[in-house]
Amino acid sequence: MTKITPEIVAEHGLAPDEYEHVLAIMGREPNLTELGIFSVMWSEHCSYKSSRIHLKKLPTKGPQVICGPGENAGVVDIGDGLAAIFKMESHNHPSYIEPYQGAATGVGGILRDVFTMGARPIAILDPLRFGSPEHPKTKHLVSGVVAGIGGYGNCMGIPNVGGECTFHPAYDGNILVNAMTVGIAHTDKIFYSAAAGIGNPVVYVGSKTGRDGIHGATMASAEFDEKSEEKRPTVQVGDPFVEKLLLEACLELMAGDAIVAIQDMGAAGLTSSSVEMASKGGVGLELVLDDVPQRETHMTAYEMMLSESQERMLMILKPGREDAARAIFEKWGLDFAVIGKVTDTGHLVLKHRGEVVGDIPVAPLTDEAPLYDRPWVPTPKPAKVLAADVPAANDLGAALVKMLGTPDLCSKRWIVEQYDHLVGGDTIVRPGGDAAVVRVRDHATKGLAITTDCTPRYCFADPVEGGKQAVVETYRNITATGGLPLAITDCMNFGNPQRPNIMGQFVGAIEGMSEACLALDYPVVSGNVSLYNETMGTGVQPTPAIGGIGLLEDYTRSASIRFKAAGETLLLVGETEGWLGASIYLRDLAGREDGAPPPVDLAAEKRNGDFVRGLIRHGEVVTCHDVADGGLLVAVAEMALAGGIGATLATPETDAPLHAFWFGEDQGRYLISVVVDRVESIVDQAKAAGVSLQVIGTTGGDVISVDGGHKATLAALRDAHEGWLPRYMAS
Amino acid sequence: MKAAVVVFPGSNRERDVALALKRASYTTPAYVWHGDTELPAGTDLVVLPGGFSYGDYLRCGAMASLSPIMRAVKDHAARGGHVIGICNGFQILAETGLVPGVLMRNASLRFVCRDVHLKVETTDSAFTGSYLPGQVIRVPVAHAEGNYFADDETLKRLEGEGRVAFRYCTEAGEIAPEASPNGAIRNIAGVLNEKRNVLGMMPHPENMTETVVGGTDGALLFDSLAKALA
Amino acid sequence: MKARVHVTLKHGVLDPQGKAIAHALGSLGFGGVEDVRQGKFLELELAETDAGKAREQVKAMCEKLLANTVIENYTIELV
Amino acid sequence: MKARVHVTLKHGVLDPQGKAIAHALGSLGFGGVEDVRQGKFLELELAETDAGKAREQVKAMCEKLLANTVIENYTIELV
Ligand SMILES: Nc1ncnc2c1ncn2[C@@H]1O[C@H](COP(=O)(O)OP(=O)(O)O)[C@@H](O)[C@H]1O
Ligand SMILES: [Mg+2]
Repeated sequence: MTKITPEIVAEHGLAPDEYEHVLAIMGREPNLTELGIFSVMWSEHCSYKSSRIHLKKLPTKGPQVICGPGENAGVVDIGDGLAAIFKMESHNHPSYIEPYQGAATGVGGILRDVFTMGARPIAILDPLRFGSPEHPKTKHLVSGVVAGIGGYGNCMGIPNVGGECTFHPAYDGNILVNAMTVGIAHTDKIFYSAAAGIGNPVVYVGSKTGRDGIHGATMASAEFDEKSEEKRPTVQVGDPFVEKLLLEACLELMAGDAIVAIQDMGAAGLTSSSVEMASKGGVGLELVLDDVPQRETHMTAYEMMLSESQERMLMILKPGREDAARAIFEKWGLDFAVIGKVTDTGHLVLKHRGEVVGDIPVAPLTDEAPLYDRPWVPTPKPAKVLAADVPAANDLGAALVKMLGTPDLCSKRWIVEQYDHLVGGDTIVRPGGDAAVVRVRDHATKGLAITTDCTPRYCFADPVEGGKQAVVETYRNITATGGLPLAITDCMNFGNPQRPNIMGQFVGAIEGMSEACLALDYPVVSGNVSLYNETMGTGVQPTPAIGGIGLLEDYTRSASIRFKAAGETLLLVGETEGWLGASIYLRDLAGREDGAPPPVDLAAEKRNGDFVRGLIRHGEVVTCHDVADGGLLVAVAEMALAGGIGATLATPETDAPLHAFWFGEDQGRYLISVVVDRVESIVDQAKAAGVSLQVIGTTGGDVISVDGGHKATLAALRDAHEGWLPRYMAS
Repeated sequence: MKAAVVVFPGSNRERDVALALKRASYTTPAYVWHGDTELPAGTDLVVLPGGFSYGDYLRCGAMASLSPIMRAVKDHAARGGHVIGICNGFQILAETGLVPGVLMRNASLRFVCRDVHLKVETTDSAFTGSYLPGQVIRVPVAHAEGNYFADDETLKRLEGEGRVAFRYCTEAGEIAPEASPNGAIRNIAGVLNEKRNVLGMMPHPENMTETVVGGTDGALLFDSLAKALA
Repeated sequence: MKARVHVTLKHGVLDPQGKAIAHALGSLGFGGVEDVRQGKFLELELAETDAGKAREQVKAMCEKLLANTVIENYTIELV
Repeated sequence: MKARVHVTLKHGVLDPQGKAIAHALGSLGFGGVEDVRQGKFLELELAETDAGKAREQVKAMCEKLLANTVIENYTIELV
């Protein structure tokens, strides 16, 4: 038996005092397999040891919440016996190492989190952050990540309807690849992961187990590897075809009542799934590892417990249901094996080749996982940038063309077209606007509005305001399609938490998010934390990606950003001060990355949001776009390009200089376009609601012009907007 | 019309097409498992739906074309029964030889999902009877391997016999190379077999049958079938 | 016994992947790549120990599934 | 000069395609297929006439583009 040396402990990422605690729990020295189990369960990824005390501050309750954080995904009531189940996850590091497979298996993982709860996935979204376009690796990473996400989701037949893609040198060595899935289930058919029923069979289904992704203990595991002529790759390869079969087989089994509990095998595979199921159920599990379906020969207990092979699930079945369940999985050509049973010992007991190779008390393994209140310092508040100090654009038209051709604002069509965003036939509002709208299957009228958002440059400048802004931007995007925002999931991507300033960013973002969620009745129901996104002391910009979902009671009453007709009046909802701090204009046109980000007024967000949503729901507005990155003029241009109709704009009375008025990124704003004879009534309604509303122009023509003098043709705008990404990728 | 939609492991647009058929014919099609050996009695139309049968591994459609049900599908076609293969279904038909040609990797080497325009090249079939000759329609594509290829002799026959059902075109109806999403030879998007009872096509008319999803140009194909096979 | 099967595109059949690879090599600065053709390479582990029978079997597999003989050629090696 | 490049998955890396092919062969009634691994096979037509230089070039192409060395191995033959 391998002697556990301090080196081996360190290889497993356990600190000396953490190992002391292992010894106390075990009452003896653990063997290598047991050490491996502690190491993964107590890793940052599984134990949330640096983030847990702060995550507790997020509001997670509300009448709509059926299941908040703690299960595989969050569950929200959408009425008529239906629930939306959703979550977001990161696959940052694997995607940097092997972009195609890393991104693909990220999608595979988040899909399993959702269908393991009984939901059929109806949408995928993928917020992505890459390094500078000039960085030598960026193009290769973009192309691989996008192909991988498409490769997996397309084969699964789940439409990919949204996400983000921005570029910044802070991500040169650490790209972010996040993926969100939304599914629909019946509220009386939701599956949880708590094991129960002493003696019940533990069943393994899906793909066979190989030596995929076993990291940490390279040295320790090397000695088990008889074929060590090549260094074993730690990346996992996904098989979306098998996952599609697994999805169909699981849903078929779930239609009956054979399942007591079910849990996907994600990170730390068999270990985390079995430990979590046992811990939630307050029971023990006994596993016979010889019965685990294996792809490779001579696998050790250590390898089986730590393997991250994809497309696998663990279930507890009711007694006597094994054969019926097996028939379903065999019909779909999948492995099915009874590998153990539920026990009353409270221990995870592993047997292999006739011997007990592991015996760990489950409760302390999970409950006594390390918990750190890491030192943190708040991010100093940056100074406000005065619009007058920022060089004005002499020609707003030319500036607009430049803005639309920047990497962050350009069209992401090159990406969207590689994703099947129409499969299922339920995509009502396609990607490229604000939220996507997807019809709820098997319901006559309901639709879901779904979006992901975050503005890392705001979070970097001021994590509290940035955290708030990420939440409200999802709220606005959902509202702009007519949806009522219900709840969010998040993916917290940060640098090294052991640096107090990074920890301060994390704490600040959580504070801002919490405040926004509370004010908007918009709780967090699931999420994920990805720390250590950092190479050689340079971390990513703090990126709390937020995924929001909202409900449309009637999907035929939705709005989209596309101008539908000429001669309509363009109205601006919300107030404009001309905020240029941390804006795209400041960064990409004026070459300055500084200043306080636009402040978020949560009361105004709610007031303006309720007003706009009401108009859409009453069928008074079908064209709406929220104003975000790039400001007002960029938003107008996006609406114009989507509809192929220009606009004639006139600057209303304002104290702001022109460039600040049109490119400032003040929050809480929407653009709507309405037929002329509705304007008066809408103005009156706004007054009554205390909402600021200004007429800013009229739709029509093939030019966007401001105050007569500043002009950009749609053709020039389209070329800049549509051209950048394909040209970059082909260069 | 009695329709049967074959479900292969990895099919993913079976429900989309079943709903489109139901909207057109007011009859719910039957789903048939690839491992079955018979079609439901009285089947008029067999649909091979879109998706990634067998993961599209080896060659798209290759493994599915050898499924037990395909023998019954071939018999059905030989008897004059109608068969439509859409996207992956077209790839399966090509692999079985029920329609000529092959579908290669898109010229861009990338998966492509977007609306395209198609010119209806023949209305002389049960699939296209409700369209106007030369009509330009808008429907989406979603595939990585839709680059149609056939040798010159085959192309000559196809064109000579009016068996090209659809070609990719511009919004104005021009058959230009840049209108093709995949590099298909002569912009071919769909072809008929010799007896005109089997159609293979890459685009997805089933995803364009309702105003609320963006248009109804695809509905006419199902309407054609419902009328012809009433 | 092991069979190694090469499946390649017939002459005259356009190879979009090969073309794209040649183009990509060009833009990576590799000059002098005049043509690239991409094929498949399959390694089959067979229970059969008789070379003659194994070859017959693999040939049947190629004809039936592994190659599309409309556009592809195949070769079989036994090792 | 011509280069033949084989790109194969490293030992232990899951090969979904090979697995699916093996399964399909089984259900077509070909017994005794114990394992299938699928790889890529590339034929490059090079302007270079010096074997040593050609090999160097192709090696660089493999490292940069043709193989994904995180999960794949490659071999080069010159003919
Ligand atoms: N940032 C967060 N906000 C809210 N909940 C979170 C967050 N991070 C993790 N959670 C919740 O903690 C639980 C465990 O998450 P995780 O370990 O990522 O799940 P998985 O095992 O599926 O990867 C999940 O219920 C998740 O929703
Ligand atoms: Mg999970």
